[in-house]
Amino acid sequence: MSETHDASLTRDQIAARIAADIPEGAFVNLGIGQPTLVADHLDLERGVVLHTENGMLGMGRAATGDEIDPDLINAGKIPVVETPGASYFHHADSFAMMRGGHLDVCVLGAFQVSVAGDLANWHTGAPDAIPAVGGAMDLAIGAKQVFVMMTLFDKQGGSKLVPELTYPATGLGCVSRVYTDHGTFEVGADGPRVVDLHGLTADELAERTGLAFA
Amino acid sequence: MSETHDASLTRDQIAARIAADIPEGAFVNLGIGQPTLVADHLDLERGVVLHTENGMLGMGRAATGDEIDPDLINAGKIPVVETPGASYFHHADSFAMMRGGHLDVCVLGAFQVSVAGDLANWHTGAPDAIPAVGGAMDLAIGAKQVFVMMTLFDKQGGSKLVPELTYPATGLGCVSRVYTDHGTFEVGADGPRVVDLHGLTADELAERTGLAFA
Amino acid sequence: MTDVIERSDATAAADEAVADIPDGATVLIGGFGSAGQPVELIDALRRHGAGDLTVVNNNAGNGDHGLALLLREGLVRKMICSFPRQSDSWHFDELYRAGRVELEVVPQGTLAERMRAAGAGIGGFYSPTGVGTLLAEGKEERELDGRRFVLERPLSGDYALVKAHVADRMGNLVYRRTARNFGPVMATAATTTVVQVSRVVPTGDLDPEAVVTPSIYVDRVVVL
Amino acid sequence: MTDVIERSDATAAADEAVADIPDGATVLIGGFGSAGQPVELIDALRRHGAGDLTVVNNNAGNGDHGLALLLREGLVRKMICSFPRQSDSWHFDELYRAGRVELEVVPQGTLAERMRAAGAGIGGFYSPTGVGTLLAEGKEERELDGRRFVLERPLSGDYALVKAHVADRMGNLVYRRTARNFGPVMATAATTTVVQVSRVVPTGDLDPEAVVTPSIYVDRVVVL
Repeated sequence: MSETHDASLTRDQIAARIAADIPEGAFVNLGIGQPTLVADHLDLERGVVLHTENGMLGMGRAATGDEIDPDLINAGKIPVVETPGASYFHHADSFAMMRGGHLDVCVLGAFQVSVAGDLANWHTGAPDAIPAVGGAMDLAIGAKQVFVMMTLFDKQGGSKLVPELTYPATGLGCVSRVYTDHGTFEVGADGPRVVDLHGLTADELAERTGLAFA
Repeated sequence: MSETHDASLTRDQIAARIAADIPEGAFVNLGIGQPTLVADHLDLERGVVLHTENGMLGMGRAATGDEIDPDLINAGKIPVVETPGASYFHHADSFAMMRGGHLDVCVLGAFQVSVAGDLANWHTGAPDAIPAVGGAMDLAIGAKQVFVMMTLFDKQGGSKLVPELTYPATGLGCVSRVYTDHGTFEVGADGPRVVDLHGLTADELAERTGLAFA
Repeated sequence: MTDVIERSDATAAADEAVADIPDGATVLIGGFGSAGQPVELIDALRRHGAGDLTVVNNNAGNGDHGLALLLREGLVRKMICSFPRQSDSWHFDELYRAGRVELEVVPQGTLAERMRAAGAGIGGFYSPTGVGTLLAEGKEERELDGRRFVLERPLSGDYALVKAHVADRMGNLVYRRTARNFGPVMATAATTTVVQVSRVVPTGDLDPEAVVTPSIYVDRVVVL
Repeated sequence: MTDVIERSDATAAADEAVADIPDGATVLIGGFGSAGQPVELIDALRRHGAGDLTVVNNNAGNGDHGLALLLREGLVRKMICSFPRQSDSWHFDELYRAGRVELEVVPQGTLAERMRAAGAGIGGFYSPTGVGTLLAEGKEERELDGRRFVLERPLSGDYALVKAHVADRMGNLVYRRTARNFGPVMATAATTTVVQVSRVVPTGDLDPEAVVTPSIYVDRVVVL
């Protein structure tokens, strides 16, 4: 069922891959950091509307030069612009929108995702780390679909797609798809399924992750 | 401690009596029906701000002639006008304001008030009555002070200030003062206390209500 | 994404806006008295004829129009409202006394907050309203920090019928004065929100600071 | 009623606005990063010198200004926030590692909703956020309609320090863009709400449909 491509994907290619799966007219939250790259590949003219947790629908691209307004920032505290049809609301209303399941898609980074769709992206579990969660737990459980964008392997070569989380959880059973440099995977109740592979054969995938894919 | 006056008060005099106890700058809800008469005796220039449960602060007097706008009504569904500094909000925000204890004073009518401050004003208990509560229970428990405006006696001459409610409760221990044609009474944990009497001596009061006043 | 339904025939537009409401649906209907009541959508729902409905509205119909006629036609199985009994609620009164309509009376603020909870993904909340009264019977009661509360549950709808003032083409809404009332809350609490407006303006014409209902909550806009 | 504090000396005005905040107070401070952060009021609070404070803010100070300096001065006993750790939160980090400040980490939406609950008279609410995580430890968990929730409790303040854009003389407020963030919620959740604005306009000059924080929630306005 899966396609295999020769080369692994760059970060930008993963972002484009995700953007291609976001339907016309969707309401989307891109969290902070890497997933915000997805915005560069979305045609906002096509009607995709970006939400930012700090109280805005209709967020546009990063602001430059005279456009920069310290009162208009995204969740990563980077100045952005407003698109036509935007609206502002306070934090309780913004998170009601998230928690209430009104966003169609949310894209998050991750330390680990389990085959059941559990997400770890807020805490490494290191005993001396200062815990900081922000809006990650609200986003994890709130959107209709949660996409994760990450590399498949960590710097030591270990798989970040795991049978069970070893890092502290952000949310349980909440991730639907994982987009990585080496492939796209569905996770959840039916176990992991390969959607596509890049620069890795199915056998290599099974060996390096230690997982059985459908 | 109490003053005694010769004549009982008219409905309009009770309204004026209540208005005199509402401090400058207070945020006030006058419910529906009789208590709305209090508005005629409030100097809105003095900074008293009226709240109406259907989503407005800064409600003014009843609208007349060309002022009538079907989109601008009070809780009794009567057209009203807007005062400078008014604001509109939706129902959840309006009742959050009430339930959250932000209103200084609320004035309600009553079938009965108990000496402990329990209020009955929504249901006669008649088995064939169609129950209808509206915002009464929210108002009863929400304001910093709940004033009741009523006649002291019902049409059969029975006291509406009672040792214990016999009608279904609207709220428990919520009333602080009861303003009637025959006098003003404090109720609550310390039992009933006479503030003033009108057209009734203390002895007559005790006899006709069957209550012991402080 | 929001569909904007525009037709020269307003009746046909209203009919199209409610055409997929099935029998047995829970329909949240905005309005406090006649302010904010989406009368034309209610009339369309009546013509459509879906029955066995659960209707949530502050009242239970007034006079001989709108919700009152929906009730008279026997399309409503259950009313959830705060204040059914009014001087002109004769159609509801008659059905209720004949045992032909169910009634759930909810304090007005609890009604609004239960829908807000549904829209906000809250599983339940503890309210001080109604404690110790008939309307708390059968509800879990709990003392928290020395005060008594009852547990209230979210109330969601399959459809919301809402009247706003102006929409833009994306579905952002502003309301007019006290006609705002339940509309913004109901829009968040329904799977499909249908809004009648006086006017649709180009996207970008509404002040982003003054939008009351963001487009994400609006599925259909119809100019009536 | 709202006091409007106007002085030719803005520093003196800010000082006056926070002069009665006592040691041990819980202070809700608006802002998300620097957007909406009432820096001048925070600086006044630091000069005022009240200590042993519990501070609620989304973050735990950035760089060498505002909340970061309040922390550095040792005036904060406890921070309640969603995201303390940032690239420039060095003052907090140092105090925290030295055990000189307590930390309660709350998911951002739960932080906002707990303050909303305090302002709305809600005794507690069941949230799906954080279920099965470290941040749900010690909280009551409950299944409702087949989904797991944790019980969250209201979070109120003795004072709120908020930055808005424009106030009228009665204390009605509008905000600017994403600087709105926590301000409107905190204003409802504090006993005394102190607001810094860029401008005060005559009562009646704000559009009643566009007021975000009604005057009932505002105790003091200071133009800074």
